[in-house]
Amino acid sequence: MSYILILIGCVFVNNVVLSQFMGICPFLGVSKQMKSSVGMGAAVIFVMICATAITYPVYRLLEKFGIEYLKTVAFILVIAMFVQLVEIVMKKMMPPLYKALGVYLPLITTNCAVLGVTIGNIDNGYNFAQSLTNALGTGLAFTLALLLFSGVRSRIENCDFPETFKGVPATLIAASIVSLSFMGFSGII
Amino acid sequence: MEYLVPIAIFAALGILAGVLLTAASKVFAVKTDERTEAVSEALPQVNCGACGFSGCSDYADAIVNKGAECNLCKPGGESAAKKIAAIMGVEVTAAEPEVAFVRCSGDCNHTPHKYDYDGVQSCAACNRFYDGSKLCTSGCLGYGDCVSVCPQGAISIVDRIAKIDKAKCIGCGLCANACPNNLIAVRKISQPVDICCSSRDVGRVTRSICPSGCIGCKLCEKNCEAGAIKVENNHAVIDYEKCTGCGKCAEVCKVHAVRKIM
Amino acid sequence: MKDKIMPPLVLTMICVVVCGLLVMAYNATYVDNTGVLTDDMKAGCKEIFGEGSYEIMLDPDAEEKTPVTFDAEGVNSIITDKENKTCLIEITEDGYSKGGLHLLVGINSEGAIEGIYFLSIGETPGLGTKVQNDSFLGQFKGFNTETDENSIDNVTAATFSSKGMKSACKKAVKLYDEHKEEIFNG
Amino acid sequence: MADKHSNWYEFTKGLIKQNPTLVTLLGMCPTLAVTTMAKNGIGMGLATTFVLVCSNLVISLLKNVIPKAVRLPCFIVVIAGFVTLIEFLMKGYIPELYDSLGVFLSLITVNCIILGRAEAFASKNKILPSILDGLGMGLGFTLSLFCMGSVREILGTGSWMGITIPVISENPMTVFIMPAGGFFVLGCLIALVNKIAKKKPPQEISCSSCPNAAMCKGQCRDEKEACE
Repeated sequence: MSYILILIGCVFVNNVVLSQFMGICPFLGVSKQMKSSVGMGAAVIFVMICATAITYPVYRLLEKFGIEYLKTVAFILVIAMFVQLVEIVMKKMMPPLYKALGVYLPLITTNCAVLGVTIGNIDNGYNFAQSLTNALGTGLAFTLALLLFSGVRSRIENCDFPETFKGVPATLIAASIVSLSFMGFSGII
Repeated sequence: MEYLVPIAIFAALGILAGVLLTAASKVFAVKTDERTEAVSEALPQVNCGACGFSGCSDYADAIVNKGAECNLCKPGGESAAKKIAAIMGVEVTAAEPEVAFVRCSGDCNHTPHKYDYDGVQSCAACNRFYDGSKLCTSGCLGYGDCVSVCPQGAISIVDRIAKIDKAKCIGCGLCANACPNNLIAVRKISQPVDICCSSRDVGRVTRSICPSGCIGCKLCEKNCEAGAIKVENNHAVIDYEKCTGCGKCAEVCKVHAVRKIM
Repeated sequence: MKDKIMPPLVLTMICVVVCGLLVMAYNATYVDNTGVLTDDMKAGCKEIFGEGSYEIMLDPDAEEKTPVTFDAEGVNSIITDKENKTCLIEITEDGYSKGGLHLLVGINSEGAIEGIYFLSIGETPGLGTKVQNDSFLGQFKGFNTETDENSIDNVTAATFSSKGMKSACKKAVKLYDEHKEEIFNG
Repeated sequence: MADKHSNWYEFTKGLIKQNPTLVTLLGMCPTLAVTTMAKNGIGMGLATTFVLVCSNLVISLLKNVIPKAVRLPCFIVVIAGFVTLIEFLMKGYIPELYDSLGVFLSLITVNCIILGRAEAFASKNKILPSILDGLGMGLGFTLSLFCMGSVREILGTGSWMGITIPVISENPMTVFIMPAGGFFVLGCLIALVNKIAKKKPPQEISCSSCPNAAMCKGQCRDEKEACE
């Protein structure tokens, strides 16, 4: 499949947050402000691409010895190691960048979308270039949903909700409407 | 034995991860002075910015490296100041704890409303609309901008006016800069008297709007021996250095704008 | 020095122990059923064609049991019943989710579909799983190479799953048509 | 965190008071994705409970052995080990549940509840409280998944655990099976819990239940949002 098709497929058709339901925990937690959403989005894209780059050879190694069933443990170990490594290096090399993005890095290890992408690459049988595009697409989709949502959310804070619906319930209902609109894209691929 | 191969692979992965992480944490160790760590442990991590630095870690860094004062942390108060002084080995004058106070008493049975406000539920928004929904343009609007900002949840809206619970308030001052009419003043706990009004209108106008507003009649100024209280542009102002805490002004004030707080 | 050695050692020890346990568990639970007529498949054959002596077509020259698939895409194995000339094709097809439809397509002697049995379904429960109701499966009876697939109307709100089902049946019928002789006297 | 709570409190707090999905808002991904049917909800809930209890047990056993530098990888490898174990068991013995859960079974490893409880609780307390806490949290999670699953199944397909409900099954609202329905039902459920608990809605999620509190040390608080 051409790469553009994968990209469009990831961002619009099955958006990782709105229709595949991955990465909702950070999505609800961080999308309160535009600034933190941009930070989180950039960090997620970076980690997703590098995680795919690392897990691809690891999977080939597992496949050669016929133990694919251990892929979950291997993947998550590699991802956790990578995220912690990036955090240490960033703390030393780029303190200002660490101040802005650093706090979101540990959140990414527990982000379902990252592991979801790596396993998705394996299930769809993508080759190396295709899985990188898939990772980029999913990262963009996550950031798009996050930005879209921080806008919606800052509006929600101000308008008058019944007491029990304030805060997260209102956000979830807004999310359901946005995901309804995203379903409109489902036919194009 | 087909156990061997997976175990070998995973052992290699484990060693790789372990070595990389420990090496990285050694090589890229940021030389944080362990005192900064200890000081930031002592701080209450409220990140309110009352000390003038952006958050507790910044303040801890300033104390250790730039020699900032140890008692600037209002929420931490005495305990934090003592602990930091112990860590830094510096003698510290204990800063007196400060508490926020709303200088307005125009609740809904005092001040009538100009219009029914049904827009965005925030004082800042309401204030932009003909200077607030209350007749008194510099009074408390009661839509809780300060409530949503307060990290300790010390403020509550009681019949459309903000009330601050002195026990919970840590004096961080976040509510003071959230209030569009700047009604909230962070003042030392020991000050006995305060003015529960901030309107600068002329006496005749204030009397028509709010029964407990300060009309600038200078009664308090005449009766205060220490001369601590003065009326400047129709509004009583207290100079706390001179104030002896006798409370004469509170008794004399006919409209109860000046009140005993203790 | 101690805190230089301990972390990698502990991490490796945990990885090794976890991996050892998992390999043991895997060998205990994994049963290799390639080229074996599992009783789930037998139940399927009986449901479509009733009693009969079914066996899986195995590649004669390969040493351990690799089922004959004429390397048609998605086909796992072919089961034949020599007496009454019927054949069932085990096929995996993607519906809405990857490899969601795992079916047994029963083809009678005239080359038309007699019935379909679901070995497993990974479609969205409640939506995709509705392709299993008889109202939809009934339309496939008598489906052969000539029938135009648009004559079968999809299940509402499960377009992907219905399309997957149709393409699976088309593949099965086409495969049967091309390799009919080899299947029965091979 | 090792204050002297009775064991019974450890167990019950996970059920309602600190229900992982509806109160502390953790583990949202499986809650939305898998609850198209009540049966799947229970399946996923029990699988998560099994992993949660075992990983809490092992982590509270190893808590003094694991050095600080490699704490997160060790926790995650232990959790991933148990998840793969439950994957084998399910694939072997309950294959159709294994198929319908799909990729989300292996995504339990990154489920925020498990790492959250491991980091916030198991690594600081003794074994018995950790197990009870894991059990409580797991059952609370299963409870909320079951409610979500039944609401979505009844409204979405007009059947419940196999029993078809006469009126709704003629014209079911299939939107509830779709992702949009998931968000909506979860939002209403959380609002309902707020109503029942009659407390302020969970604006501020305390650091105690956040899986990364130890590392972030409250830094993310300076932007005044939940440290999720």
